Order: sequence, then C-alpha cells, then structure tokens
Amino acid sequence: MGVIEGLFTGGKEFVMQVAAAWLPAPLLVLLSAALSAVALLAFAAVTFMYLTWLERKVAGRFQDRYGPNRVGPFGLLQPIADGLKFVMKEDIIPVGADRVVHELAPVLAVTPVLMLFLVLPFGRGMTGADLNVGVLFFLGVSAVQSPVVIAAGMGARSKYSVLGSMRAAAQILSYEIPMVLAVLSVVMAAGTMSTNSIVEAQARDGWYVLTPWGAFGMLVFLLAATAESNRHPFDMAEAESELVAGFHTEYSGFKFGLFQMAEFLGGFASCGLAATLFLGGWLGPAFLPTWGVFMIKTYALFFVLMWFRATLPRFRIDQLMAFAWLLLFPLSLLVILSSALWHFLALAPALVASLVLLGGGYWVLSGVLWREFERSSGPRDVTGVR
Amino acid sequence: MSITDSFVAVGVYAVLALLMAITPLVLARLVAPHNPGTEKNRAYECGVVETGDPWGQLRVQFYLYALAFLVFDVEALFLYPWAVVFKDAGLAGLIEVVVFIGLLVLAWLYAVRMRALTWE
Amino acid sequence: MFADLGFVLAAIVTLAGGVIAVGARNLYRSVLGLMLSLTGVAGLFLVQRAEFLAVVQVLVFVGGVSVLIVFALILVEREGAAMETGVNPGLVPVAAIVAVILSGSVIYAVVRSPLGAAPPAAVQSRDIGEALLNRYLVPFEAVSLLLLAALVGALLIAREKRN
Amino acid sequence: MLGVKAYAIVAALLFGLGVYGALARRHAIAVLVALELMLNGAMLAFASFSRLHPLAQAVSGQAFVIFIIAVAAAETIVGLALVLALHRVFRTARLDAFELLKW
Repeated sequence: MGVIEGLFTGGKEFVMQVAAAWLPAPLLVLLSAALSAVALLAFAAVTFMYLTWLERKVAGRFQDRYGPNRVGPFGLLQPIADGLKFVMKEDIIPVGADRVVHELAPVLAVTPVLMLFLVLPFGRGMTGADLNVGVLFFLGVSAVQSPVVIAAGMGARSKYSVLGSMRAAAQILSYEIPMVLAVLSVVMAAGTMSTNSIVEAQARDGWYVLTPWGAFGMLVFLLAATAESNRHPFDMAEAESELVAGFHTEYSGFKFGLFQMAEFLGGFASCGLAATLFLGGWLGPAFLPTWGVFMIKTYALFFVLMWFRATLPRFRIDQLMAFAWLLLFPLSLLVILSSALWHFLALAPALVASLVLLGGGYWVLSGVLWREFERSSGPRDVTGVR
Repeated sequence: MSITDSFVAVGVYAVLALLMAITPLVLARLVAPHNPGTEKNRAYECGVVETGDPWGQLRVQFYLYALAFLVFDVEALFLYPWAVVFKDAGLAGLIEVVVFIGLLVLAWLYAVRMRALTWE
Repeated sequence: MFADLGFVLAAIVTLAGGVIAVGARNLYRSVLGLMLSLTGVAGLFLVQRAEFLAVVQVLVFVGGVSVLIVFALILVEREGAAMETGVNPGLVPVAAIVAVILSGSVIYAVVRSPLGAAPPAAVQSRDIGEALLNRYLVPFEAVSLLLLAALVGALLIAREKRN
Repeated sequence: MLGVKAYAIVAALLFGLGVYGALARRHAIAVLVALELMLNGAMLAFASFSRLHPLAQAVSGQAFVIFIIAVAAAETIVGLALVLALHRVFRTARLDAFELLKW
C-alpha cells in the first residue's frame, strides 16, 4: 500500500535526496520543478496516445464494430503507428497563408493545454504546483484557446479555416462563462482556490456533487467543458458535413496531430478538474492509491464524453449559442445563489430552497430555450457569412 | 514545494511544454518529404479552384458574443475574491454581491431582449 | 536569483511584444504582438507573486480583449490585403517626441528616486476580496454599473439595424 | 530580487510604446491596440509600486489594477463598437479618412 501510494512522490524525493549531495541549493529548486514537469508532460503524452486508441475502441463498441485491431495486440500499437505517420507526412502550407502564424498556431494550441496539467491534484501531495489561485489558473489558461483557434484560422487563409475558427472562438468564449461561474460555486463552499485544498475541503464537507448545487454545477461544468474542448455534440468548429475540418483543415502531419492533442488533452484535463471539484478528487477507499482513485474518476468522466460522442447528434450553431446563453449561463448564476443559500440555511430549508430554485429555474429556462429552438426551427441560413 | 517558488514551477513547466510541442515539428521537418506544387498548395475548397478572398465577410454576431463574454468575464473576476471570503463576509457580503450580480442580470436580460445572444 | 531571471525573461517578452504590436504593418500581427506583450505582463505579475493579477490578466486580456479586437478587425477589414497599414508619416516625429518625453521623464524620475528593494507582494486573493466588500464597496458596485452601461451602449452602437 | 525600479522602468517603456502607437498609427484598431499597451503599463506600475507599502498586506495597488482591468474592458468594448459604427458610415476604419471636421 505505502509503496504504491508513494510511487511518484517517493521516487521524486529519492532523486532529490541523491541530487542534494551534488547540486547547490538554487539548482535543486529548478531540479524539483523540472522533475515534476517532465513527469506530468510524459504522462500527458502517453495519455494522449492511448486516449486516441481508447476513443476509437469505445466508439467502435458503440457502433458494433471492432475499432483499431491491426497494429499489435488489440491494436495497442496503433498510436505509435499514427505518430510515425504524422512525422512522415508532407507539411503543406497553402499559398498566401501567413507562414509564421501557420507554424506558430499548433504550438500555441497545445502549450496552454499542457499547462492545465500543472494544477491538477493527481494524488495526495501530487500537484505539479499547488498555486493558491489554482482553479482560476486552470480557467485562465484554458481561455487562451480562443485566440489560438483564431490564429489557426488566420494562418491558413482558407474559407473553411477562417469560418471554422471564428465559430470555434465564439463557441469557446460563450461556454467559458458558465464554466467559470460553475467553478465559483465550489470556491465559495471550499473557501479557497487551490485545487489541493478544495479536495481537502471535500474530506470535511463530503463530495460536492452530493449537494443540489453541486450536482447542477457539475452538469453545467461538464457540458461547458465539452463545448470548450470542441468535442461532440458541440463540435461545430469541425462539423465535417459543412466545414470539412474547421480551423485545422489546412494543417497536415504533426501540426494536425498537435491540434488533435490539444482537443483530447483539453477534454481530459477538464474531466480531471471536474473530478477534483465535484467528485472529491483523490479521496477514495483506502485500499487504492490516491492517484489511482483520481485516475478512475477522471477516466469515468471521460468515458461519459465518449458516450456523448457516440450517441448524440450534433447541434446547429445557432442552437449551440442559444444553449450557452439562454440555459447554461443563467443556470450557473442560480447554482451560485443556491450554493450561498446552502451555507446560510439549515439543511432541510436549504434542500427545499435549492431544489425549488434549481428545479424551477431549469424548468423555466429550458422552456425559454425550447421556444427559441422552435422559433428557429426549420432550414435557415446560419453560416455567419453575409 | 513551498508557495514562494510557484512562479519557478510555472516558468519551468511552460518552457518544457513549449519544447515538447516544438520537438515533433522539428523532427517532421527533418524526416518528412517536401515537394510543393502549385496545385497541391492551393487552399482547400472541395477540389475546385478557390474564388474570392477567404477573409471573412462575417457578421457582427461574432463581435456581440465576444462583447458579452468580456462583460461577464470581468464580472466573474470580481466574484472570485468574494467567493474566497464568502463565509466570513456573511449575509452583508452576500447582499452586496447579489446587487452586483443583479445589475449584470439586467445586462443579460437586455442583451437577450435585443436578440444579441441568439443567432439572427 | 530566479526572480531576477524571471523578470528579465518576462520583461523581454513584454517589450518585444509591445514593439511588434506598435510596429507591425499587418494588423493581425499587431494584435498577436499585443497578446505576447500581455502574456509578458502576466509573467511580470507572477514574478512579483501577484498570482491573482497574473491569472486575471490572462483570462481577461489574452482570452477576451484580444479576441474582441480580432473580431472587430475582421468585420472592419474585409480583405486580407487591407490588413496592411502603417503609421501616419506626418505624425511620426511628434509621436516619437511625445513618447520619449513621457516615458523618459518617468524613467528619469524613477532612476533618481530613492526607491529601494522591496519584498514581493504578500497580498492574497482573500485580502482583495475583503477590500472589495468593505473599503472599495462603492467602486465595486460602480464596476457593475459600468459594465451594464458598456454592454447596453456597445450593443446599441454595434448592432446592425434590421434592413 | 531586483527592486521596484526595474519594474517601473519596464512599465514606463511599455507606456511609451503605447503613446507612440496611439499617436502615429493610421488605423483605428491599431490605435486601440496601443491604448491597451498604455493601460498595461499603468497596471504594471500600480502592481509594482504597491510592494513598497510598509504594510505587507496593503491591497490598494492590486485593487486598483483590478479596477483598471474592468475599465479597460469597458473601454475596449465601447471603443471597438464605435469603430464598427464609424466603419458602417465611412466604409473604412483608417483615421486619416475621417476628415469631416476639417472644414
């Protein structure tokens, strides 16, 4: 138990102790940061490789087919083959494109997403950097996605890219707000923005998902996070039937691979944050190592996202925006209010009040949203081009 | 890791993440073939020769979403410091914040009434 | 030592981004320069341990303001070629002189001043929250009003009239 | 740790760049970009000077930065909306094209 639990923290400590004999103190600080960083980045790379495999396997199961099964046993070597193919493909920059921006955009897309892993608490004492503004750091860094997506479109100079990037940026912006506000309700209850302390606060209060506001907050957060990472059913940016591949139409080889990486890891990191904020992070039964608990919760949430992708039809862009601004945004405000009431009222009245507030709010708002959908139903021009 | 060197952790991590993103591109530059052609390097337009300037003839709608985002984003940034002290600030703090949010809900209602947040 | 190193790096990023933002002929590159510069400023906040400010800087300026500017840019300049725009040659000397006088005098004053070393900021977001609810209550509520006014005004101005 | 002086110098340089851009650039949006630089210079100066306060917990400097951010956001929103409105009338956003008042 102790050995498995301390596999990573103990390993790092061991290296640090060995290094302490050799290196001066300032370099030790750097070494400590670099060790955590390399571990997290290696984890991110492996996660990306096998998420692509898992996604295809799961989608295959949902659609009654096998998924990748040619390269290695169960297709387990498929990601490596994909990686080799990415590297070997010719890199094409379309004529008239801004070459500098074209080279820069994939790098800028993936770097912030990798930064997200820095504040996730993977286990007890396993946060890359336990910033005291942790969750806000996560939200701020993930907000960088929208200008980056625009850069991808501007660097390609193709109609599909420009249109896809504008849509993607507007979508990411719109869903950022409910996400930020849903996280706010947790910060109120925990009284801190550090991800690690939020997990510890849930050891005291119980998992936040078990409260009415927490349940609704998690719903809002997960939906917003799905849209934020451009995943199905919100993948307007690359609606294949109308936009080819959206903002990364003109990117081939590993540049495309990097955009793919940003999408998968962004979704994964959001699941990790959802597990941290609402599902008690690494709190779990004692016979499992804390990092194992965190991984189980995160993968369970990511499975839900894959489930969405395999079963739900895609939104239309106007419905997508209405969904964010007419339902999720006001609902997230109600979640905040209900989280405040939860603190000020006793259990029974708080329960009644939040259920009335959230249930009633959801009922009214979904009615409003439905009216908007009906009003705008039928074929209409939603291209966003004049 | 103590709190005082948090920026070291962030900085080191950012540099390494950047390196990790650049490495495969450099590798691809070394390995991948490179023989451009006029047809191949055209922007993709379903196989036909592209027409017109791809630069958007976009509608003002996109701007309105960004505008609404900025307003409510600033709102959220003012709420976060309050959320941290929420339990100590008590009912008085809550009322102050409810007034704050209430004004912005007015802004939201106005935007919805103006149909600025739905695709026209 | 790390603080100094971080300061130098962040300052280079900030100023380089600023030069690109002001100097680039292509308007979109100019916005990219602005984003670089804003990120650099966030780095400078972080090095001074004003973590909340650093994060908010990224969230609002890089994530929000720069996107807003790009959207406006695309609405205004409908052809890629028209993104190229330079400076007004007649105004360059005046602008340069004013800029040099303004920032030069500030730098002169700062260098001559007896400002000593200072510890990094020890302000937590908790302190900011308390200040917003007590000492800065009126500005806090005024911000809400300001944002309401800005949203209403901008919607009225920017919205296209139907037909 | 370098003193406040170094930070103040960077802030002044950033502000100077912004002043130059705001005065010399030809395009309304480029001028707004330069204005953002000026505001950021001011924010940086506020945050840096607040460290000089004898009270370590003194919050005024950082609170001011937050208010500047709010004002900057409002300024950008309205400023760009004005640019869009001007563009609708004059079909351009180049400042030297707006010469109605030169009579």
